[in-house]
Amino acid sequence: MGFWQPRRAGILALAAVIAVLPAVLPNAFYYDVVILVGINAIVCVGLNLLIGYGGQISLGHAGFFGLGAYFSAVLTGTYDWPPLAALATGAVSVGVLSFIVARPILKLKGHYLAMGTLGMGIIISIALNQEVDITGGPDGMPVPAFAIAGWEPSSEQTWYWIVAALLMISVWLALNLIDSPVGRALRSVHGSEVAASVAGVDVTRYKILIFVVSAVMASFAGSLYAHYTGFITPDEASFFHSIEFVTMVVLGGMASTFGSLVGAAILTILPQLLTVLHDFEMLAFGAILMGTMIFMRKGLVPSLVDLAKRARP
Amino acid sequence: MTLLRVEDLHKTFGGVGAIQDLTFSINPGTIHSIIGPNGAGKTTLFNLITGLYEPTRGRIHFNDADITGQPPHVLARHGLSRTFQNLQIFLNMSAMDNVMVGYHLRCDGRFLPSLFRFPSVVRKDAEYRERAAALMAFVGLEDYVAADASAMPYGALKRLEIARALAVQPKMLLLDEPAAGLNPSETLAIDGLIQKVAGRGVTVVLVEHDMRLVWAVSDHILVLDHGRKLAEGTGPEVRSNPDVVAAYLGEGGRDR
Amino acid sequence: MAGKPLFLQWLLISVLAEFLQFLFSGVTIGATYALVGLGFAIIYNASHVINFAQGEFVMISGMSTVSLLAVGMPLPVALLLAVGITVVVGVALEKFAVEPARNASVVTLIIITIGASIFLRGAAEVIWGRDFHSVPAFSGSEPIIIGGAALLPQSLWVIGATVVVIIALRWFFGRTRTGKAMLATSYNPLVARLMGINTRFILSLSFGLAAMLGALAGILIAPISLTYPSVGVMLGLKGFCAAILGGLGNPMGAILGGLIVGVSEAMTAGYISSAYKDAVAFVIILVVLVMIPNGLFGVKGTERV
Amino acid sequence: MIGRMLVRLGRAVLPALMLCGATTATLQAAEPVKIGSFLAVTGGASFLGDPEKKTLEMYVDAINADGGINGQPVELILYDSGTSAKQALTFVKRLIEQDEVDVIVGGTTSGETMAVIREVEKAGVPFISLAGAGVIIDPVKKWVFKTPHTDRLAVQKIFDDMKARGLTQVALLSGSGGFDKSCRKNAQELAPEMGMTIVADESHGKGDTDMTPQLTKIKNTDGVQAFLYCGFGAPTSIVAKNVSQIGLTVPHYQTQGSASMKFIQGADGAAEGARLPVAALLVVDQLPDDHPQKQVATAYRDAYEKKYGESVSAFGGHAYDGLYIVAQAMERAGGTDKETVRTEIENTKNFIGADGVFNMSATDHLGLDTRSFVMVEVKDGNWKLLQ
Repeated sequence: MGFWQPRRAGILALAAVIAVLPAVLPNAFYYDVVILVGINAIVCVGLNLLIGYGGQISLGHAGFFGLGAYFSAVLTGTYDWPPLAALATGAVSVGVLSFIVARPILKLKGHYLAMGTLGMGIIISIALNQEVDITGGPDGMPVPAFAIAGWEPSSEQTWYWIVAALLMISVWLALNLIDSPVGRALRSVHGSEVAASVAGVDVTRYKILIFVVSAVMASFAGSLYAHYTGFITPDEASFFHSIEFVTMVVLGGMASTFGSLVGAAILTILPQLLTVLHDFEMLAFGAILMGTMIFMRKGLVPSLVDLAKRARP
Repeated sequence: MTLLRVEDLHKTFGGVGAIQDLTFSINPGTIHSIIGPNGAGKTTLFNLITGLYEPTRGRIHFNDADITGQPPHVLARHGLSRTFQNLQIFLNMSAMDNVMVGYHLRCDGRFLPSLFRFPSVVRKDAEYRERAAALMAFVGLEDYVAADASAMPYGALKRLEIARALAVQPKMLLLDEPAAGLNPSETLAIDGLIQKVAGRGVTVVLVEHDMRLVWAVSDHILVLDHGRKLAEGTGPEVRSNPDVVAAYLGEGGRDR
Repeated sequence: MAGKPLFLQWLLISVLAEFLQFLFSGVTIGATYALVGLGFAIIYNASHVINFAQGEFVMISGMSTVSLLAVGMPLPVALLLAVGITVVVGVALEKFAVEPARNASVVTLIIITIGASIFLRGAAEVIWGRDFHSVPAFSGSEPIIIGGAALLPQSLWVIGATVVVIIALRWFFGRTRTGKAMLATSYNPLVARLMGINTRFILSLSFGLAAMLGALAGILIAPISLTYPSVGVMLGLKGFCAAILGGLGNPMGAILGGLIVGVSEAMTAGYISSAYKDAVAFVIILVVLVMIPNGLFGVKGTERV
Repeated sequence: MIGRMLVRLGRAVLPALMLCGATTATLQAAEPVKIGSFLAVTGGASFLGDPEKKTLEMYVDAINADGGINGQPVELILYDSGTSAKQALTFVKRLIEQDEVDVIVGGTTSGETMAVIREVEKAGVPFISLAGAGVIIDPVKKWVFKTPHTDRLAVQKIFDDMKARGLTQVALLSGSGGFDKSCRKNAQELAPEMGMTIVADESHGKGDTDMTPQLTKIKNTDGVQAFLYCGFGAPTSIVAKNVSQIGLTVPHYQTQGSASMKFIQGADGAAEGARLPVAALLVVDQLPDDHPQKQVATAYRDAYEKKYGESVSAFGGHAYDGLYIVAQAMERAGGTDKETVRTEIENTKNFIGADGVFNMSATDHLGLDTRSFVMVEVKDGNWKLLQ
């Protein structure tokens, strides 16, 4: 177990990128994009634990992201709660909710599970849209600035360091988890549920556990997002946003934590790059998505790792 | 003194009885075989004993505890483990991690210790990794300690499954056709491995089509036909049982 | 004295009329979901792929019809051609996007088809613009009054065509060699290949067939729903629900699933809450799935170990 | 060492990558005036954003052909928000920080507009929104203006018309988009003030293709005297068709969200008799010759229809007004200094646009009179001005 095992190297590389980026980013817009990458990446690291390692697909995680965002928005905005308390309440509530729905939903497999999670996400998004008196409806609602004991991160630079630190922690914890008894149990559930249970793994328990963990991470990121942007709409909880998260995970490479980061980065930055194509933006986005998945079906990072291994036998 | 006692076991699928009126018991420390023609209910019986199916009626006792209807991961705690007719390898993991999953119950499976990599977790993992390597060597997989499961040949995967099942440290190990798909020399090696496993004091229960293997290793044989017990006894007893000869061996046998 | 029974009679009639109106709406929409859902089922059967671009077939046929009518083609010709164009797109989708990634994982294939749906929508916006367009109803828009409820002739077209499709598919899968070959491929592709079935052709055929069903839904619904580049998004999603609810891979299940989703939406909107009608539909689906994890008519997934 | 190389590489590559994203309408030697825009060109509100984009592009070209603003060419930098508030916010940061625009004209929906207000106010860039909600300019925000009539005014117009016909009991159907919900909310709030009662309140979902259940419920509700639909896009036509299908005969009202010929065409004859408030632009031919807007609106309509071969809608008119209010303010300011331009926008007086005549002030960042917002009725497949 040398120091330079891949996961340590990966964390160091991530830390290096985070440290160097501020010297490169010319203005607040670039910071904004990178911050959004970071927030999306936190969701994806969690979702990847569920999809990539646990083998359970979810097309409804934007629902949890949206709930987290609205918990923060409503509790701080309407009820004047301190942001940290609102964030924690959101995370706990989403944790409880996901725990309640996990047992029946995770009984489903494959496409049926996809349908179940999709339905759950859509119900959340419909509620956020319809409860205009609480959520402001489809036009959204403003969110007060984040503040801890009077300190307010107002500039993009400050937010950058906050999000970067939280992302580092998420990645570190995720890597810990993967390389642990819990992580092995998860991967074994993905590999073969019967074999896992015969080996003593309580399959249902670990499925629920990771579903709740990923939901709480999504809720947490949602709260963060709400305070950072200062304005949220129910789109955050929409089906399409869920699809976006899953696409990030799959594009970057399932069962690869750094893949999730790459996926989040690409799908967040790509629309900014594609604006040059004007009317062909959407067409190009679809084509790139298809092309990447056809030619790198394991996702970017695992495919490139394979390629590197083959090139250097 | 019995290790496993099956009483009046029934299992029906959509009204069709797959296992009927089955009562038998298994003593510790021996190699038992369950034989019978295709569709006799051998794998169904395995699935019932290891908790993958719930019996329609009847009871199963293991090590003096009633384990009827318990899920597999609880049975693993009781000391029951098995392999599968259709390989159930975790192809998304390394060979070593496959065996490590077998040690799941020995490791700390709680969330927080794993999340923060408590020193105790790290220490135990290291310890069991050594044990896993030893176990892999025991089943003859010393060359695959660093391999990914998806890169291993079929014969090695069969052994890997046995290693994983042994990692559970079972009192009783159920092997579902360990020789299926293997060539004669590999079968011979599996034969040796089964005896080695039994030598460690693990009670082995075997479902096998390869009669030569069955006769060679079994201390005790249970013959199933259409989900019912046809005969029971030592090898020579079963061989000379007229019902067995008529119903099973009479059909030309499966002496490959 | 006579007033009371008369009042009751009136009440009964108006309650019945209301119910019928909801039912007509539900069945019409349900039939569209069913046609889209059928496409999901057929492709799933042949390839175990969930084609999330299924809704785009609906859109392409509708938009094509508009263009073909605009250049002066008679309606029946335009409709036929529109279906033809969609089938070509469907087969091309299979050839260029699904076939090259055939052995990829389920989730990868899902993302590929999602990419395809974005691509097709983007292409439609470039070709046809973003406006919505109308297509004339096949046989007028004078409603037919049945039991006090108004039914559009176009609804009869939708329902009638769905019935014809059901009969045709039963015949196709039950009586024709190609249909049986498709079924065989769905049960066991390897054995089918060994028996000399050209499974690649079957794959293309399934996409063509699914595109045709989507296109059919598209031309039938266009006079009711109008047509625009994103018209297929929600229809595709609901079609997916229909296919799952019925039990993936069972065409008749998809039909029933579509009708259940459509009717429950209409009934909820009518009797409970129109704001939460979509949510109620999804709750129904969730409850059914939790009780029957493989859908109403799904193949029971007994794992062989 | 490696770190510093990375920095240099990043400095060179990153901005180059993103720079190529900027839309360049004109590339001339003189330092251009940069007008930034973010519109819902795709997504749920593309029906509004698309004509807005077309209008902006057409008139920026026209301004440049006339020698630009203050002799400087105009560069339009336009991004498609995809009707997403999240994207809108990122694009506004891009417009301000990266493209360093002088002014922003955009924000198709109220959601997108509200999402960016904090950023715009922080950066101090004049911003003219093209969205309906009154909350955008009420309370007044220093840097934020808007051109369309407020949604509230539209509902007020509708209720006025109903009352004039002696109708006080209204049945409401609304979609689930932002525009729809805002209209519904305004109706609920205005009803008691104006002596109206909302006797039915139904809604439909995104992408719904049939609203007969909701309409049947409305039809069977006691005392309904008038029907109002809040929404835009394809559902406007579907609702009209469903209304005639089930024989709902009470007077039928829609909102300015239906102010497009597509509504009439899509309804296939079923829109006949429906009334809605629209910008005078749509009925410009029926305006008396001395109407102040006659000339401007005619010119805009003719130019738009000639260039794009589709009939004009009121939505593009918002963009026209926004662009020219900015252009004139810059000319008065004699430059692009943001503070001065902002003040000059606020000083807009008697600007005759597509939406009406604007008279802005420090307390009114809309400045539209209500006269230019007229009620029309669909008659013989066209708009008929009601007097």
